[in-house]
Amino acid sequence: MIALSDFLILGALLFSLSVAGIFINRKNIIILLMCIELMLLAVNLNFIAFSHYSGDISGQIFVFFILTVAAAEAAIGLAILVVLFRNLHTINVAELNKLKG
Amino acid sequence: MMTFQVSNMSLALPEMFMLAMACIVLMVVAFLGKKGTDLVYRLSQLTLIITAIIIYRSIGEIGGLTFDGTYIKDAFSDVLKLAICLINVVVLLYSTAYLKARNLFKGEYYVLALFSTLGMMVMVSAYHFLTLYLGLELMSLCLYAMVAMHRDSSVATEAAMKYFILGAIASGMLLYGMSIIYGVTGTLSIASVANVIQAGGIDNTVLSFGLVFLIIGIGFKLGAVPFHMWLPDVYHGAPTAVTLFIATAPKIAAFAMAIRLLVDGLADVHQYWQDMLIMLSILSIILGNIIAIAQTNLKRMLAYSTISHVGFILLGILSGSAEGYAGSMFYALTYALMSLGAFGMILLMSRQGFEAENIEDYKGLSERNPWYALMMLILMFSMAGIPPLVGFYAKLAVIKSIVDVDLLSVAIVAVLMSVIGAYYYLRMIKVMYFDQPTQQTDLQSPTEMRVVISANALAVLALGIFPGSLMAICISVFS
Amino acid sequence: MLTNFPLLSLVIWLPIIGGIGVLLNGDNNPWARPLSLLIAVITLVASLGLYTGFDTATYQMQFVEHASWIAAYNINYSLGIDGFSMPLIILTAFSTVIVVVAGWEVIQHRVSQYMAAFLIMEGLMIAVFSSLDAILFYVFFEAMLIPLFLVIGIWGGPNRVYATIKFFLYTFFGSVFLLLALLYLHHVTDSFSILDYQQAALSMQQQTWLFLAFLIAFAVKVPMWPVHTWLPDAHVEAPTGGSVILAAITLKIGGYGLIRFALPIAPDASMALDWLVIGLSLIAVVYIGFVALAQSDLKKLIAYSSIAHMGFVTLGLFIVFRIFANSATGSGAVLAVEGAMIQMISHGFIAAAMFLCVGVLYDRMHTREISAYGGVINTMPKFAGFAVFFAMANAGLPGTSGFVGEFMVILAAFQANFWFAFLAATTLILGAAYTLWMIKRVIFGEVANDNVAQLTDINRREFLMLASLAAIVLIMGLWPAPIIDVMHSSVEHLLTQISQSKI
Amino acid sequence: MNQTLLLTIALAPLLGSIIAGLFGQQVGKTWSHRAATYGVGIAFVLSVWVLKLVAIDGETYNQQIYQWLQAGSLSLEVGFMVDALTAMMMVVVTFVSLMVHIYTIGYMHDDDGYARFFSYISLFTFSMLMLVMANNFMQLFFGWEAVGLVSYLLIGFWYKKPTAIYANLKAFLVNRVGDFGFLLGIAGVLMYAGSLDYIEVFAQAPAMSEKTITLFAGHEWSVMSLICILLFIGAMGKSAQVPLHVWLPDSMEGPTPISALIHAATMVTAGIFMVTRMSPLFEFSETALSFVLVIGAITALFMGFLGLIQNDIKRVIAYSTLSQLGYMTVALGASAYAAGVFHLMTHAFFKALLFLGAGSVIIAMHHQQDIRKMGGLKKYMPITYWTALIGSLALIGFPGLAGFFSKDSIIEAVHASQIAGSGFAYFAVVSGVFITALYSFRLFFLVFHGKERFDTHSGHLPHESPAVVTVPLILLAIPSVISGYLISSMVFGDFFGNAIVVHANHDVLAHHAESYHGVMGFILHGLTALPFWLAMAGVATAYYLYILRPELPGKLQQRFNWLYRVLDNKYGFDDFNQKVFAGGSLMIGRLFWTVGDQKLIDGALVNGTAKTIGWVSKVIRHVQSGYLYHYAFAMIVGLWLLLTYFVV
Repeated sequence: MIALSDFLILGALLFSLSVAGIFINRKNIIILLMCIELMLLAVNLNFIAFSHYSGDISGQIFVFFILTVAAAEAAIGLAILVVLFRNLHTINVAELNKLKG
Repeated sequence: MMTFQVSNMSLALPEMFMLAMACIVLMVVAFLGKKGTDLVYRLSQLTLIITAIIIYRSIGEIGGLTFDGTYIKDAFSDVLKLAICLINVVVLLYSTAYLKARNLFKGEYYVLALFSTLGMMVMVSAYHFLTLYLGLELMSLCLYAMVAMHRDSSVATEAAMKYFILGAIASGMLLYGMSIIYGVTGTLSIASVANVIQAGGIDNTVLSFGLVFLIIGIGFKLGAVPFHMWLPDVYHGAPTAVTLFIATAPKIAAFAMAIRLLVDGLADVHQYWQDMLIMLSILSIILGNIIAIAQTNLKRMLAYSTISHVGFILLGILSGSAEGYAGSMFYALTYALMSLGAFGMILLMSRQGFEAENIEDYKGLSERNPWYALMMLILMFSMAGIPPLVGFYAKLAVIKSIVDVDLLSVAIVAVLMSVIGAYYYLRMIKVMYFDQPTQQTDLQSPTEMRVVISANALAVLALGIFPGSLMAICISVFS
Repeated sequence: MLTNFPLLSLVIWLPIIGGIGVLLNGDNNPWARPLSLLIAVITLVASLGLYTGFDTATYQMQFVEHASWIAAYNINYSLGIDGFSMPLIILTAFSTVIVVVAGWEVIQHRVSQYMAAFLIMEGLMIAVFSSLDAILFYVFFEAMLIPLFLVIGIWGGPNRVYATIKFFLYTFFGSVFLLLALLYLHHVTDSFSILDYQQAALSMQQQTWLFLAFLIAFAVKVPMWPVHTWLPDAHVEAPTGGSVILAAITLKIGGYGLIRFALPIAPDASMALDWLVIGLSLIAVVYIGFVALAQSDLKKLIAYSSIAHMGFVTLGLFIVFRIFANSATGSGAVLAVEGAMIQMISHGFIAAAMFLCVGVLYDRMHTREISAYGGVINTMPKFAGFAVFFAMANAGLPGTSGFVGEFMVILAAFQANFWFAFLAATTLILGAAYTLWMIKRVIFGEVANDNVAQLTDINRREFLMLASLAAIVLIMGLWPAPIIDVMHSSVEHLLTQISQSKI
Repeated sequence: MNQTLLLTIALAPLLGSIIAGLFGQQVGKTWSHRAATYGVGIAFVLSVWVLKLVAIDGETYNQQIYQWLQAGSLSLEVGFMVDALTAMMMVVVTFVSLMVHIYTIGYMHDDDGYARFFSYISLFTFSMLMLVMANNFMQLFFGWEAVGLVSYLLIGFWYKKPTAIYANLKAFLVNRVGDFGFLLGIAGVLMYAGSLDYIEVFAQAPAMSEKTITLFAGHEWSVMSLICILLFIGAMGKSAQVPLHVWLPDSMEGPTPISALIHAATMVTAGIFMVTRMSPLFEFSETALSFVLVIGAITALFMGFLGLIQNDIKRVIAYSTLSQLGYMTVALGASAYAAGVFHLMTHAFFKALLFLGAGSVIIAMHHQQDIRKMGGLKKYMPITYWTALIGSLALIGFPGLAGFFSKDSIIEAVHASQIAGSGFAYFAVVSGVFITALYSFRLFFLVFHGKERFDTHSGHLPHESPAVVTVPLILLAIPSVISGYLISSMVFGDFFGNAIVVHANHDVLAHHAESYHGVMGFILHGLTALPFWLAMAGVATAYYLYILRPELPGKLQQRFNWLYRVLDNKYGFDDFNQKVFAGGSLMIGRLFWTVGDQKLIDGALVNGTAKTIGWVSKVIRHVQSGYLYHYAFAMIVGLWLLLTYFVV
């Protein structure tokens, strides 16, 4: 029998992983997008776990919405990415520093 | 035997109208394409105005929850929605000339603006984590797109990318927080969260753990230190018309979100989030004011000043008193009004191939156009919090609220920083009034914009002389 | 007179609205000058109504007006004057007339803006003196900075930007503490009425913090050493009118604030910390006296002498506790406070006159360097007469108003402590030294250079304004009683207020 | 005697001054001097009438005219008090002033500032009258400062002369040093007597004499001594007592009539008058009295020495004035107030006479003031010669002339006095007689006798001055001779009544009066006394040195060069003041300004803060590095902070 805490720990791990990915990665924006997806998935895991163990369905419904929104988010993210590449001819995070100070 | 029970749609009438109109406008854009833009512009304005009227007429009508308690209409939501709509009317009006001059005058801008506005309204009325999240995302996604709208500008796209990534992280964290609180309280409805907490018997550690993530989400949307990093770059990089849009109404929406989550939902653990907010607000006030001094770009300077103003808004919230919330609301509204004027002034001064976004560009403005210099003067002094301009009463209200809860040390830091902050507003005035003009070109903006921006600045003055009514409204909302 | 007539509101809003009117007239409008003069004069006449209608028998606020302003916070538009504020209001109205006349020909650049700034400032300053609501007071107190900031910055000298920003931030720095204090008092009394504040019972600790806040706020305005350094810069860079208003009114708001807030609201703290204020005041008299001696710039010299003279105001206000302690004669404390008040008013006239004199010279020679002058008397005998007269007044010669305040304060100071009087009295020597040495170098002697040789004596306008000031200074010196009589009851009341502990 | 009368006396000169001063151009020269002279004339006539009322009818007057201000229970008023002392002063002041007015008509005839000059001297007369007629300290101080002002204006009358405007600034500042003490004294009086009205204060005097004050921890001072010394410091300023005498010689930069009126006859004696007026207070403090005595003695002797080596005709007389003021002060110190005031009066006459005479000589010499370039003027200007002779004899105290009576009574008084320092004082005043005679007649012989050392090849020879100049000389010569005979009433009689209070234990005059048997007796006694022979010796020496052996002085100067230089540097007072006080305070001022204001407060505090904030801002703006992962990192840090601090 898997305890709620196991799910939560897994969720926490995924979440930390994604966060770590975001600021450790200095190369590629695509990876950032992935990390964001990962983060959302971690959240989803939490929701499902909670809703399952508390027997309340609304958490799982929330997850569906999150997935949908995540899709839209990814779409916009990639769109921006394309524009970015058109302008800078790179998707290297480290070169994304015109705006500063 | 199943019984259908239709929830009360009328309470969400403004949103519905807005949604319908947004779709129509979208169609127009889709079918008429470029040549329909003027129509789109008119339609959008019409939409916003009619929505505003609907909201206005619904004020005072009995409100309440609907859609299975996920959605609320109360005085708070009415006032803020009304403000959002009216502000966006002005925003669109200011932006148009600018967009035309840069051949950004496309339907997308208005469609996105409408949907984003819808998102804000949903946020304001959300009484459930889900609705809140949806409203937030609807608003944010539109904003990301708007920032990136100037496709050929590399800074704009860079800004968009930063905004998007960080925004996504923020909403991720917000969601994480929501999930935790859901786990603790077993409900997603703000009302029942409040009830559960009031009932007690829940694990406060985990609750405050989730609370931290909520705070981050709120802090990010408001732009509080250390979650402000996106703000200067986005304000700076985005086309000024978009900056104007981002800098005004969304702040009100974010404020609404903060109130919904912290006050409506988590009021009983006030002592937990108070300290967090104190940290955020103090950092914001200090950092915002100090870094703003070093700026030479007006948009960036205003971005940092925004950060410090956010700090003040948080002061009112963290006081935890109804008066404090009213103060913050007053602050948020008047701040939106002021930055509306300030960024509007940048749009007014900009023209074909020239962005009036460097402070030097305003040299000797009082010689070139004394009237608009005076308007800018009013706005700047108001932002600095000098009476008899509305900015002062905003600061007065929030500082009063924290003095009343005996947070004197916080108050002292706040006022001292506002002295430092006064410096860069004064420098702006110095540039306009005490320096000699370097360039000699008259304004090219359309008349209606000049009229409205004057009205805007004069409103700041008028509200400064008679702030009573607006303050009364804010107080009444929370009593 | 009809008591329900809102005379105070009239003298406040007439110049403000009039000023806006002048402003909207547009620049270089030929009517700007006469219109402004008209407004200023009407205001002055109206303000005299405050004197004639004033009841000297009571310490209660008079000409009271009350209207709700920000109901949500119970902030009211409540006005009223007593023996402290009334003379200062008339002083304000008078100085504004002088300023308008002084700027008549000199200001050729953005005339209506200039006049408007001063008219608006007049209204605001009068409002400061007559506000009975803390927030109302603060609003006007702060709002006043805006026109002054612009006046110095736009019509000022070469280094005007530094000076005006320094002035603004300095005073703003002080006043935020005032705001905190006022809000805290509201927290305690749940009212914004200054009179309620004065009734509030406060612990020693509360009083101490409040007192320090008030002290910072008003010490900057007075200005007291060591927060005085904005004044010389502001004076030097400001146009003549700006200097006149600065010296004549703005500084007085500091003293007035101490009388209205610090002393009655925190009497015990005032008593406990009077050594601080007395010390700073004596430093102001002696230290600044020496500093003034070393100045080579006319305006800087007069600015420093202003600081020294204002030292007598703060000294007079805060020796009363020691006098009570010694209580050699009951009249000592009254003497001190009234001396301080008289000193404020008289300094308003004398410093204004001195700055006008410098202005007269500056308009002709466009330099304020003492070394650039010499033997002015040869070419400007009339002017020299006035200059020497006002210099004597500045040096506190009996028969001029400058003497009265210093005399009273020194007499009182002796009753507090011999050494206070001793140090204060050094102004007899120092004041005479820097003023008359300046006169010697500027006015007397052979014609120093061709520029001086080409000077033309004062015209009718300048003669008029200097003569009117001279007359007032002389009358006040020979017969101060009428001015002092109006403040007796208020002073007595203040003394009873501060002599009973709040703890 | 009523208010109108006294007001007329005071205001008539003021009116004249205003007419001459403000409307000088309009009314023209003639009417300017007429207005002024009539004003003073009226004042003089009425003063004589007042004197008659006081002296013969024994009236006195003391009433307020108007209330200057009211502070609490304290009421400061402007009012007049007239008793014998006042009346005498009024007559002296108005008489000398009138003489000077008339004299001026001639002396200043072709000066640009003619009307201005008359306005000033009338204003002076007004101020002086306010001073002597005052019935309270406030008004006394008003007159005190007002005469100071006029003195300032008149010394700098020729405002183009650098020396003149230097001298008037110096005079004003040195007087201010005196007033500094004076004002503190007044403050003390108010504190301990609770009033500034003479009568009330004097009534309080016995009570005050009990009180003590602590100035330095552990040192109790007698309040009365403190107050009296403070008041006397004021007198030292006005009456040019060492070390505050330095302004008087320089004040000779002013026109000669001024030197006669202000810096010899009247203003400089204000201090003497004030102390006499305060005799009810001074009598209670022997400390103060001996302080007065010693200061006076020093002045009397050492200022006399300086007179010996001066070559400027006016400066010689100036130093003689200093020395004579010393005599008066000594008298005060010895509680012989009557004698002091008596000397004040006689001195006023003959010293004014001498100055006006000098002025007459200066006119004749075309404003040449160096006595080495004069000589033998006797035959050119007889009237001036004889009047000057009378003046000089009176000054050295030749029996029968005014100076004799006053000076002898002082010397006798000091001789009789018992208080500390009287021994030195006696030595000083006696040897002073010889010095006085020596410099007076050195001057006299050098100017009027011997061979003519002035250059005649400028054409016209010197000639007697016009009547407007000589008439005052004659009119002044008369009292210089006869006024001495008032001694029996003024010094040994009860002329002053209770205007002067002397305590029995040091009433030297009373003790002296026992041996007094009328004027003739006094003269005869004088002829046998030491001072007379010393005076004669002085005259003889002068005659020997400057008529018989004119080359000797030069030789002596060689021989006693060091002494000569000491005297020539006036004991170094001027250099000391110039370097230490003037230079020092300027240096302190610069120091405070540059270091205190500019470096510390402005530099470090104000601009320092601004700079620091600007610097911080420039530095921490780089936190906004522009790198996404830094931004994300910042959020993580925020998250971490919140988690660590706030998760309970």
